[in-house]
Amino acid sequence: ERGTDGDLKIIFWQAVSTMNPYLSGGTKEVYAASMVIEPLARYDETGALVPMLAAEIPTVENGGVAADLKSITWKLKPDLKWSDGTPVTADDAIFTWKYCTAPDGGCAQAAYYEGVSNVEAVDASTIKVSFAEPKPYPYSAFVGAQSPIIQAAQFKDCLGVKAPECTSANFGPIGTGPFVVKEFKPNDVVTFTANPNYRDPAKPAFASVTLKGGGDAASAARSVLETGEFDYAWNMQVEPEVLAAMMQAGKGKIEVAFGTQVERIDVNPYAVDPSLGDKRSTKEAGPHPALSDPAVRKALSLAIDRDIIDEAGYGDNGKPTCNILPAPDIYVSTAVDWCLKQDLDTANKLLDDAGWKMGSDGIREKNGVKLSFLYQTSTNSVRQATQALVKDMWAQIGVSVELRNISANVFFGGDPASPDTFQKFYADVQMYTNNFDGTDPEKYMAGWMCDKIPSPATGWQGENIVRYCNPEYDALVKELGKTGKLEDRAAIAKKLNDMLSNDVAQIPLIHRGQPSAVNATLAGVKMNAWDSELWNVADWSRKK
Amino acid sequence: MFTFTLRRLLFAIPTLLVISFIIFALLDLAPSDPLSDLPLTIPPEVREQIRAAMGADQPFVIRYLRWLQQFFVNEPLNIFEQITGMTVGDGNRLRVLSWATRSPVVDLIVQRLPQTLWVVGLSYLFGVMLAIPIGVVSAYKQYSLFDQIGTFVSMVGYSVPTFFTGVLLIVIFSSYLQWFPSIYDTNLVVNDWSSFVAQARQMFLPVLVLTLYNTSQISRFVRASMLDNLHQDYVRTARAKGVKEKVVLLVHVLRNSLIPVVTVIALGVPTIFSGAIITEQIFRVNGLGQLLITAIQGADIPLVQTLTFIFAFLIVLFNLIADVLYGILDPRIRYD
Amino acid sequence: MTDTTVAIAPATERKSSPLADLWRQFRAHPGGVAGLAVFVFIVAAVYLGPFIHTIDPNKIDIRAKNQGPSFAHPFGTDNLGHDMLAQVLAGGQISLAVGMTAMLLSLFLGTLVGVLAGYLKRIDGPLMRLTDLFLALPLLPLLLVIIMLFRDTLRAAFGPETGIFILIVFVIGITSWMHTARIVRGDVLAVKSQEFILAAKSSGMHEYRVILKHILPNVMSSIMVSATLGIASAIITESALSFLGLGFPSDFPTWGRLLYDGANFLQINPSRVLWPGLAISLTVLSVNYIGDAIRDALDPRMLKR
Amino acid sequence: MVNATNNGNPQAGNAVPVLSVRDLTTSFRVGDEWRSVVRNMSFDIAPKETVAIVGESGSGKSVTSLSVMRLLPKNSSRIEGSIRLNGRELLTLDSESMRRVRGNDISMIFQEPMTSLNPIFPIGKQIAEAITCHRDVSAAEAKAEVLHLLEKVRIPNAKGRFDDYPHQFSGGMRQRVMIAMALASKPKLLIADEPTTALDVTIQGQILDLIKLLQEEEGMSVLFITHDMGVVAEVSDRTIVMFRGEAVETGTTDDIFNRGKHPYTRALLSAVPKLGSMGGRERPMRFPVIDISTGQTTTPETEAGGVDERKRPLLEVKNLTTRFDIRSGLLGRRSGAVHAVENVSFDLREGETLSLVGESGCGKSTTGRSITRLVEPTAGQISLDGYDVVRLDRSSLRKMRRSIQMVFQDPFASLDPRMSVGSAVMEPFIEHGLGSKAQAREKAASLLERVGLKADMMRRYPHEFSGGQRQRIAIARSLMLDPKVIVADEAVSALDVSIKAQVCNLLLDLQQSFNLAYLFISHDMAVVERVSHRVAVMYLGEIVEIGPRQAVFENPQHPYTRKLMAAVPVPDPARRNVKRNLATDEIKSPVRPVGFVPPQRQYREVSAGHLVQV
Ligand SMILES: Nc1ncnc2c1ncn2[C@@H]1O[C@H](COP(=O)(O)OP(=O)(O)OP(=O)(O)O)[C@@H](O)[C@H]1O
Ligand SMILES: Nc1ncnc2c1ncn2[C@@H]1O[C@H](COP(=O)(O)OP(=O)(O)OP(=O)(O)O)[C@@H](O)[C@H]1O
Ligand SMILES: [Mg+2]
Ligand SMILES: [Mg+2]
Repeated sequence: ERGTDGDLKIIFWQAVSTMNPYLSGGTKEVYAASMVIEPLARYDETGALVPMLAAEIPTVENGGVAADLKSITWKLKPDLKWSDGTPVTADDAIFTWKYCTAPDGGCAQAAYYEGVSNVEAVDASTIKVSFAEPKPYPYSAFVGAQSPIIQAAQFKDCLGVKAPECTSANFGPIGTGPFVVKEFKPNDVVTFTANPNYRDPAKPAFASVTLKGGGDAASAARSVLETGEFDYAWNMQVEPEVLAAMMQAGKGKIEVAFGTQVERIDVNPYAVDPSLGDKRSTKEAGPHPALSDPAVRKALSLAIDRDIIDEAGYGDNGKPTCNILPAPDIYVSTAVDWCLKQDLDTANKLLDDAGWKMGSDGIREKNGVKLSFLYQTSTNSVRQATQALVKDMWAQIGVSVELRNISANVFFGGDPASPDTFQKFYADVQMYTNNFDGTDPEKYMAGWMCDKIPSPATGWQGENIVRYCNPEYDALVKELGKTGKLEDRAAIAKKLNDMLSNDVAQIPLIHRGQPSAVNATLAGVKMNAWDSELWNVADWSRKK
Repeated sequence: MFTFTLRRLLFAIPTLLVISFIIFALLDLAPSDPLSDLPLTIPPEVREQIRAAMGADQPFVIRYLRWLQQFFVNEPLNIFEQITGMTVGDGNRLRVLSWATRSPVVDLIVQRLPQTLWVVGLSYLFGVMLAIPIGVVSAYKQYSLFDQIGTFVSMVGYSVPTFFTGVLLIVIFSSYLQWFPSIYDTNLVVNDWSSFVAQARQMFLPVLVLTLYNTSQISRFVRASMLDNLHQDYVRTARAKGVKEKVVLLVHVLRNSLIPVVTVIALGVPTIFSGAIITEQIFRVNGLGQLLITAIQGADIPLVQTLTFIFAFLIVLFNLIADVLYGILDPRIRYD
Repeated sequence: MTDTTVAIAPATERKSSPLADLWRQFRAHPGGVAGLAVFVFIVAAVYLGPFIHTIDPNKIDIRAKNQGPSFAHPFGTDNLGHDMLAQVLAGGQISLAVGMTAMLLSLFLGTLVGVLAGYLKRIDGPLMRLTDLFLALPLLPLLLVIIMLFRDTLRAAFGPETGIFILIVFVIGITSWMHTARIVRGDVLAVKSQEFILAAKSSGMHEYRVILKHILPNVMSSIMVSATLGIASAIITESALSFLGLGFPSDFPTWGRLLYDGANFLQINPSRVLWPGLAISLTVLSVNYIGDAIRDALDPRMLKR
Repeated sequence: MVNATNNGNPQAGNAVPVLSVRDLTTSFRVGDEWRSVVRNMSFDIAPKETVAIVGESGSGKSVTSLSVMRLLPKNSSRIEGSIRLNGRELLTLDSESMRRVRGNDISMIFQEPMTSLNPIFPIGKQIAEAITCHRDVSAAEAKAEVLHLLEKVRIPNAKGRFDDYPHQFSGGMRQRVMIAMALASKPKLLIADEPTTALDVTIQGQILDLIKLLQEEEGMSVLFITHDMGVVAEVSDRTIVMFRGEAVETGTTDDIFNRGKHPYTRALLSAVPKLGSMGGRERPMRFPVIDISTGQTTTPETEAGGVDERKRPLLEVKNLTTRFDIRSGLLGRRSGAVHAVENVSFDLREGETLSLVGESGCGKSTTGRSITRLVEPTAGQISLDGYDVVRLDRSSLRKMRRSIQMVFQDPFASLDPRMSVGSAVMEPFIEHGLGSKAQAREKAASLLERVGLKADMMRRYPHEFSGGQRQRIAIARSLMLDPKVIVADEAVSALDVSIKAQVCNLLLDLQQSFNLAYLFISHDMAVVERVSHRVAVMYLGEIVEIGPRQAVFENPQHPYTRKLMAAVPVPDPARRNVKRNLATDEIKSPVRPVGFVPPQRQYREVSAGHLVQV
């Protein structure tokens, strides 16, 4: 029954800075907002679409998606009410679209509305989304936690440049979700109370939610697992043995959801010698003297013992992988598992055959070029441990490594003036994680196309950080864009994945899960990697 | 004295402007980026749009001038309006907005002030209150056991980093003994005895860590200053008058000794407002220190700029206050 | 008032040099002697220890991870199987070197600014306002800017470790000189008005020579105290930088980093925080005691005795 | 050792002594051993009697008085013997009873009026405290009493100054405040530990008068500690001479002065310059030197050298004016100036000593410093050994300074405490690049020997020397550059009498051997009379009288000169009860507003070279 289970205490060690996911694309903000505002449909824990505000998922079969794939029509559930009691209408959806696509609004989720040419109200509860081009996968706008519907009445004066000035709306959006914002302290704590107008009268079980932020992952884990002060802690990137030790207290445990996150090492195909100045790490710099050799790349991948890395840094929160595209299941390839097992002999042989001779200092070289690399990543204790392990493994095949770690807000910051961004890639190899939203990999796989290579000309923007360029691959991606049938799409995606792994464009290491700490007294938690982890917070309750 | 103060205040204005400019330039040069914690899934074009919406793509000078106007004109007017209820102009002014939260920076600061004052301020207060008696006794009984122990403890107090003591205390008192919470609840409103107890409990550990540090430092000053004064001629005079030993110590010597100490204490006050970054982080007090560090990490330039500027202002102000206090407390000093 | 009788008797035979004097006074301070002993022990252990305990600090033995103290690993191992003793020793070399050099730099800057401000009335105001500016500067963005601007140049010139070493020392140095400057300025103001300065000037000395030969030695005791406090705070600042993830490459252990990395393992393996924590605290503590003793030894009131 | 009780006390008759000290031995703990600094002192003080203790610095005078008050540090000192106040033993009293004795039965005034008052309390409050801590009186009553006391010690406008702070008073007034404080509870015994040493002659005269007067009014006994024989002669009924911790002679003041038996007493007295003792002489005179152990004169007084009047003056000063701006207001505009030196002209020849005398703050030091350009003169011409001093650039200024050197008042403060004496002496020579280090060392060694020190002392530090030795070192240093002129700014003021005599002799010797010219700055008229060829009297920055010493001292013309001479205590007990009737006015301030035009001064020539301002 609604409101009988008292206060739910959640801790996000990265604090929530706003409740409007359109103004901040940060995961923590999206998750927090998902308790309040909802999309038409979202993904469940298996990655399947489930209707939220929509009555059902439109498909070509049920006529919801036009046969030419150029529009999709959603029908709202009957009698939907905002938390302030006013009805939810198609106009709210239209407004949401306008809000996010208004010029100068800086909408963080604009990508979800890409290709949408129009949103119109067929009637008060029917929304038609039209696309400029046929969309084989039309579930983007208003789908998933990143693209929820906001109330037109509340945000009507907040279009475009005005968006950031609507502080009270941004901090306390009126929604349809199980909770409403009671008080918002940016970057500190958010308190919610149960939504009196929530569509399911029995839910939520909790009367209120306290969402605390700040600190670090380990102490957040401690507050759930050891002291029991909190019920749920998100994103427990902590060494597995530390978590195991905390769980001894018996107050809670770690739950993991596996999405599409892959920790990978990028191998730079271009020369990065600092003497090249601005040209380094671009096509103009020429090929990398060592890393452009496929044998070297392959040897590097083979020399890594992913099991050890997994054990040391991830435990149950990760699995060794050789795939860049590790999920959902239908996309998972098994063709590249040659790298799963460390094979130092083969790796050494590859290098020997390719003419890389072991030097007296234990470092291989050929024509005066040494296998000596700069290996950069962001500052994070698990990554540094991985770096140390990889360094040790590569040393066994005569590769020496200089480690560097860069503050995450610089590394991922993309400041064109900084030499340390991962886009610039002024290093031989670098390590980070990437993934994609939702379950459809098309956009993600397009990130390895030749024209997405960052360069000074594009202000170092572009998803193809590894600078992979293969016309065959580009052609295959284009084909994917034209394929509608799921099985065919999966086959192409696997092929793309295999190309990347076999060419060692990147070295996939670990398929990372999302670990969260859950108090033993909390029931109903279903970890979900495809949507907000709090997607079903309405169903959570206190164990009796 | 008055003209001295006024002159220093006038001189402070260009100083502060220069400081604000330098801080702004520094922040602008820094390679960290406000969008760095967004997921990589957000495509580059969208990032560009977000940047444009924040105004982060504007030239440096424009942003600086705009900040100046927002901070020195719009914000004070806004405060004025809130206090008096009047509207000046159309009341539609752009305030200094934080990039990360999109909310007015001043509101954020006001929100963070209470816990900072409670925890950092209180521990400073405790530090001062403990340090004075400790310093006095240590000096009066120089080389006694009390003095030796006091010296040792205070040296330990500021040689052990707070991130070490903090974590240690949490493990002992929160995890094993479960006496105190490890997480500070900023929403707690003290309105009755039990909430007061809760507040006291949650403040205990962070205040303990910081008080130890503050006491250590200030008591050293008090001791040194007392020792200087204990051997002055006027102390002998007072004794020769037949003044009671307690009065000699607590009125004659202490008053004189406190003059330099008070200025040292005044110079330390701005650090209260910069917060105790690491301690706040460990205990999740989420005060100004935590605000600053998250802002720096998130490259939230307007927020960092405003906070550091306020901090600089406090430094300059308390420097002045220290000088003026010196002049007030010590009648020998005349600034004119 | 002069004291004729004081010195006539004992001063006849003893040959004294400033250093011998200092040492004689220093020895009278038991805390200082103990501090010096501990400090010398730490320095010796850190620099000579690796010749006895020869395990490579970066050697990974994942099978032997998270071990408690044993004969092979007296301080146990960390979660990657690094030998903690070797790491603490190697970390000490860096931490001590950072502490010393950063202290020297900050001392140099602080003394320079303090002496100039105290000695030259004209630039006193501007220099003190500069001090205010530096007090207000946020350390982290500054560090990022400096790393961005100079890392590659320094790396090219000195190699990666020395390069980052110089950067860190530089950053700590230029952000920690302000207190020294304030104190030195006050002392210079006091010394400047004494007659022997006038005497030196009237004998036709260059001003800069007056500063070097008369002012500086007389403000030495507060400089020395700043110095000892400076080593301590530099070691702590370096560890705070490690705490914030800036600083040395991860395969370069420093005490601060070891402590930070170990903090999460406090309950699994307390020795991971115990040893680096103890090393930092003992160093800082011993240096503080040495500083106290030096100040007493340099105190002219003590000299008179 | 002479026992005090054996000597009759002409004034007190058989009355019970107020204070009776027997076999007082005071020791300090130095390291692990006890070192006695006062041994077997015994003396009595009868009611209304004034007893003086004299002796050189460090002879234990202060320790004796502090022992009586039991004000020595508790754990590092030990007092043995017996001290009785009106028959009550003080040494066995518990500390609370002793506290009640202090300030109530016995009061004390200290040497340093500058530091002996608590700087942050108003003086009224500090005096009142002396009353309230012994008697239960209301604040208003205490205040009334304080005002009465202030009037008694002749503080003008006592009411208005009740709430003033010590720094707002001049040294003399502060000392009067101290006296008021000491008198607050009408003590039976007043101990005055060198109450006038730090003061100017004229002020000293006032204070001495005041103490005498109050003693008569209140009927106190006084224990007066000093090293100034002139003061002793003036105030005391009986005198105790201390030497190295022991009382070597006790007797009536008249006996001590005229029939002193102990060699030390004789040595002490011989070293005391007597104003007017130079009558009829033209040239300076050395002091006689008496061997302390035997009491025999080893070196009789001899005349020093004269001056060759025909030579061109080494130093010519014309219309020298030095002012210090006073700035105030928001923009720091000039609001006035200290006219420290105003229109001063004089010259100085080889081998000549010109003394500058005058009370504190009249601009003597500033004149000396302006000549060496240590402060920038505002106007005037200075020519020194061919240099036009006012117009020199930096490097020639340095060269010029080789010709003129300074010796300062405080021998301790004028030597860098952290530099060995050898380096300090060698420094100027090396700085000017006059030769190698070895040469410098050689020269320094010979100079140190010349000033009566041993060359092997070069390694030592200033604190290891006595005051007189330090001043010799400072003199040796000033000679390193073979200067032609030496500015001796109060160079002997801080020294003990006998040492002062030695240093003066040294200066005269050096003058003769090197043909040095001295600008001798001093406020001590008696010493000035002894050492100078010519004298200039300064008042408020101006020279009011200048001329040959004989002329100025024997025929003072300007009223200020006369006042100055009258204030000097004469070490002759016969003149003990002569009152000076000095006005209690304060020294005038040389601060003038902006645009002040100093009046044009005219000088009248009294005799050859003797000019007086009209
Ligand atoms: N607290 C103390 N501890 C150790 N020795 C001391 C102490 N006070 C004084 N003395 C020593 O006692 C001796 C006598 O000192 P005292 O102050 O009585 O001399 P004085 O005759 O008053 O000299 P002055 O004329 O310089 O004041 C000196 O050698 C001095 O160094
Ligand atoms: N640097 C300065 N700035 C301002 N005023 C000064 C300065 N030096 C001296 N005076 C003032 O000039 C006047 C003359 O001072 P000076 O030191 O020459 O006197 P003096 O005759 O040497 O006195 P004393 O006998 O006390 O040494 C005094 O009023 C003094 O306060
Ligand atoms: Mg004395
Ligand atoms: Mg003078």
